[in-house]
Amino acid sequence: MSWTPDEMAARAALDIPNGAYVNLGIGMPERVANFVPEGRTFIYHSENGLLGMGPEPVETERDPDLINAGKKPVSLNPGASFFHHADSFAMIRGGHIDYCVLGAMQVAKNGDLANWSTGAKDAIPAVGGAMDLVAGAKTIYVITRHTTKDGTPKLVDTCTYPLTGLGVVKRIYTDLAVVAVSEFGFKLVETAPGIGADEVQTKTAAPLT
Amino acid sequence: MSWTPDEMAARAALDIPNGAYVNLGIGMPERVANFVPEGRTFIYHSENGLLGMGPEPVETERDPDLINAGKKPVSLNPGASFFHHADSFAMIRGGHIDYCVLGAMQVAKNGDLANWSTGAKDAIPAVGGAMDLVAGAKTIYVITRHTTKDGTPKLVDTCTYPLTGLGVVKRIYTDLAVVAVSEFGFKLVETAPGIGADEVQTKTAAPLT
Amino acid sequence: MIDKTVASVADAVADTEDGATVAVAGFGAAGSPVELLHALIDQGAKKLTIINNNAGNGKIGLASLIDSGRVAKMICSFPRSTGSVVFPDLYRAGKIDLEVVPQGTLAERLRAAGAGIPAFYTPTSVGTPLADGKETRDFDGKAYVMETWLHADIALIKADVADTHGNLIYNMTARNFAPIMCMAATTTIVQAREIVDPGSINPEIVVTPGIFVDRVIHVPNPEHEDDLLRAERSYP
Amino acid sequence: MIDKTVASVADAVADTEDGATVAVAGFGAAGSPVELLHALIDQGAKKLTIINNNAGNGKIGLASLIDSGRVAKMICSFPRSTGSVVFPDLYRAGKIDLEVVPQGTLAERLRAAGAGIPAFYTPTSVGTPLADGKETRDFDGKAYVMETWLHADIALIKADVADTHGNLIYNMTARNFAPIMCMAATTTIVQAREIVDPGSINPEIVVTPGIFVDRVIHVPNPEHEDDLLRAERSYP
Repeated sequence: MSWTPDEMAARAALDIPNGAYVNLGIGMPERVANFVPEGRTFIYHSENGLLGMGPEPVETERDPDLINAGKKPVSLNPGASFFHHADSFAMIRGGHIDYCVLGAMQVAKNGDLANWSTGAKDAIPAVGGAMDLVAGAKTIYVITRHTTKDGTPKLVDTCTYPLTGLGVVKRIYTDLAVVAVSEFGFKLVETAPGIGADEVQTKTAAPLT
Repeated sequence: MSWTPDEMAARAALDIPNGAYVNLGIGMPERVANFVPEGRTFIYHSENGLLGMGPEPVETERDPDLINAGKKPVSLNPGASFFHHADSFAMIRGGHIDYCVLGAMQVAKNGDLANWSTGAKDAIPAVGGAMDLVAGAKTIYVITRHTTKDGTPKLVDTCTYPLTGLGVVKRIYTDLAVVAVSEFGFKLVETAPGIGADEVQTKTAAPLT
Repeated sequence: MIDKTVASVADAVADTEDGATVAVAGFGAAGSPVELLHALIDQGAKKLTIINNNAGNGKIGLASLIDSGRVAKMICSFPRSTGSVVFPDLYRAGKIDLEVVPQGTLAERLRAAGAGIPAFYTPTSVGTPLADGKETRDFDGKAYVMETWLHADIALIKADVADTHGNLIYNMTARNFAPIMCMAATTTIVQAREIVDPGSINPEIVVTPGIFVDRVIHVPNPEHEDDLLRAERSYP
Repeated sequence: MIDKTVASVADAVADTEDGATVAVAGFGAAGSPVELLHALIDQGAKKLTIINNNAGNGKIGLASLIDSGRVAKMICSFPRSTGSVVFPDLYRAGKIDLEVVPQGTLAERLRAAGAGIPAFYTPTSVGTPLADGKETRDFDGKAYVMETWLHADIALIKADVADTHGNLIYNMTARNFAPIMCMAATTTIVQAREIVDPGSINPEIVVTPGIFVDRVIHVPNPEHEDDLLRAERSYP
């Protein structure tokens, strides 16, 4: 039985230590905050200028000036701070963010990541902070379904989409497995209950060791 | 009759408009703050991280954590702000300081300034913020005696001391005269009462027009 | 006596010239200087280059300025967003130029302009299409891309409280790009919810020192772009 | 639960290694982390490289560390000062290295290290002896010098108030180099006059966010270098 998005997020959270400064990408990565293991505290960074970000507040406590990088209303945890964009990306580029969890279109066996553009001719190019995060955060994790909806592998030999960063991804948490990126390529760390290594390999477009 | 240091400072202050952001070097330039013309307000920047610096307070109101770039106790004017050193020098390097008034060892006819080192072999090199100020402030004025104590001209054809900056000085306020630096060299703007242009030229090691 | 206050948003933007580069603060709706943007629409300057993280939402504020055909070029990191229709249509029709810059590089280029740094090296975008044509260089065995400063002629800023010297504080994440845009612009124009006398803001908590601010306008009840979007308002 | 507090200044600097690069906050006496410096003297690490705007005053704090013969190199902008005797004597005797850096370049190099910028261009020092041997380059027809980032292994910082997450505020001009040294160091060690719970410092007025801080030590009545100098004290 493959993992649900919540289970994928929970599995990723297990690999983040107490006290880590964490930046969560928009979408599935945001769920990681719901599964912080007992006894650990993560401090969340939002690239629009907030450290110590808390969960989405109830409707009545929302403030349109207190939002995250996904432009959704958030709250403040004790110990929060505000700062401007250059300082926020100094935190990122300067290697002060311990973990960044992102979505992906493709991850290559050497850790190359493509997650900002399909390269389609009529697409409006839009990168946001993705390239800064992968270039700067100490450890990059990816949460993604193992394949696209039509079954095309997202873990590939070489990315065909435009890259976000070179050799940046350390681990990939999918609905089928946890895959590490090593100097020898993809390494199968763990599979979802009832999922065999063979099935994972079949759905991965590069060798798994 | 030559100008006193106070008169030199007062003359320089006349050439600074209302509302200017001003950085005053240590020593004679500091006196400019005592001669702000009626109806004008200058805002003083101190490179150690203070804008809106006020005068030296009375003994009982001194705080060792409230000092200027010369490490002397100062006070705060209304509208003051504190910031760190990188922001302070962003103000300087980024061209946000309107006027900087400095002392000089030598000024050349092309505006080159030497004011940080005699180049003596046993001297401990020490530059502080002088090179940043002359490279960054919009307008650089110099206040200095026209000659050294032994009569050697300080306004020269070419600086012999190590340079602080190239072509940076706009005007020089000495005990004898106000001298502008133009594309054609030194230009005599004004002389002290009873001082003739001939005397100023005699004591200047480059042509005055 | 120093007083940077200006009577109205119209007066504040009156001298905006055709072809000007305008840095517009805000990240999405937070910090968007709606009243100044609407004044700029009324003012009429054309062929503008706009620097903003996004490209406007709905049909108000920046999106409305773009919709009016007065923007020749956008410099931003993320011109797509759910409520953004104006920019995509013009872009696909070839009627507006776009320079996409990674968000942190955009921030650092503005800060560099404000700090007198003409160029710097960053690891961001190395090996990606956004580094095409840019100089790369190794430091300590790792590759970096050279990026250059990004100046603006004008910055339009929304602050929470200003004093008459232009010292500013902001409201929460509405701070975002404002402090570095104040630094990067030749003329920084600020709309503030409250204007106080110098000395009323604790010098320890000033976020933008007045040296980076040229004009301050009192807009006591600023419209929030978020509310306007929800109400599906448009301008003019 | 996150708690960066450490029991004592001795514990805080206990793992300092020989040959470490130590950024010491302070401009003259303001912001000098006297107790941490004295703990480092007691700790005994040798062959240190020290980054500080100056080179110590009298025979306490940084000057005392230098006097103990444990500093191999100073990186600073202004090693001369009226009360400074220790450094000049060692320097003239050829027993200590000196790298003189313009003050703004020193600040920017620290900030660059903290911000992941390996190099940048500055107009400061062009045409002077301090640009000798450095790469120069023209941008828009003007010459600039390339300068590189300056990392520290350890930063010793004096704050006014810290929370247990390491969020800091400072006292007036004692702020000076501290925020950028916090950013530039691998391990940032802070002595704070007061330590409070997270949430006690308004998020709008935090100067150094806790992400830049590793260890916080409570030093409730810090000695001010200015007072020690006036009293002609020495250490140890």
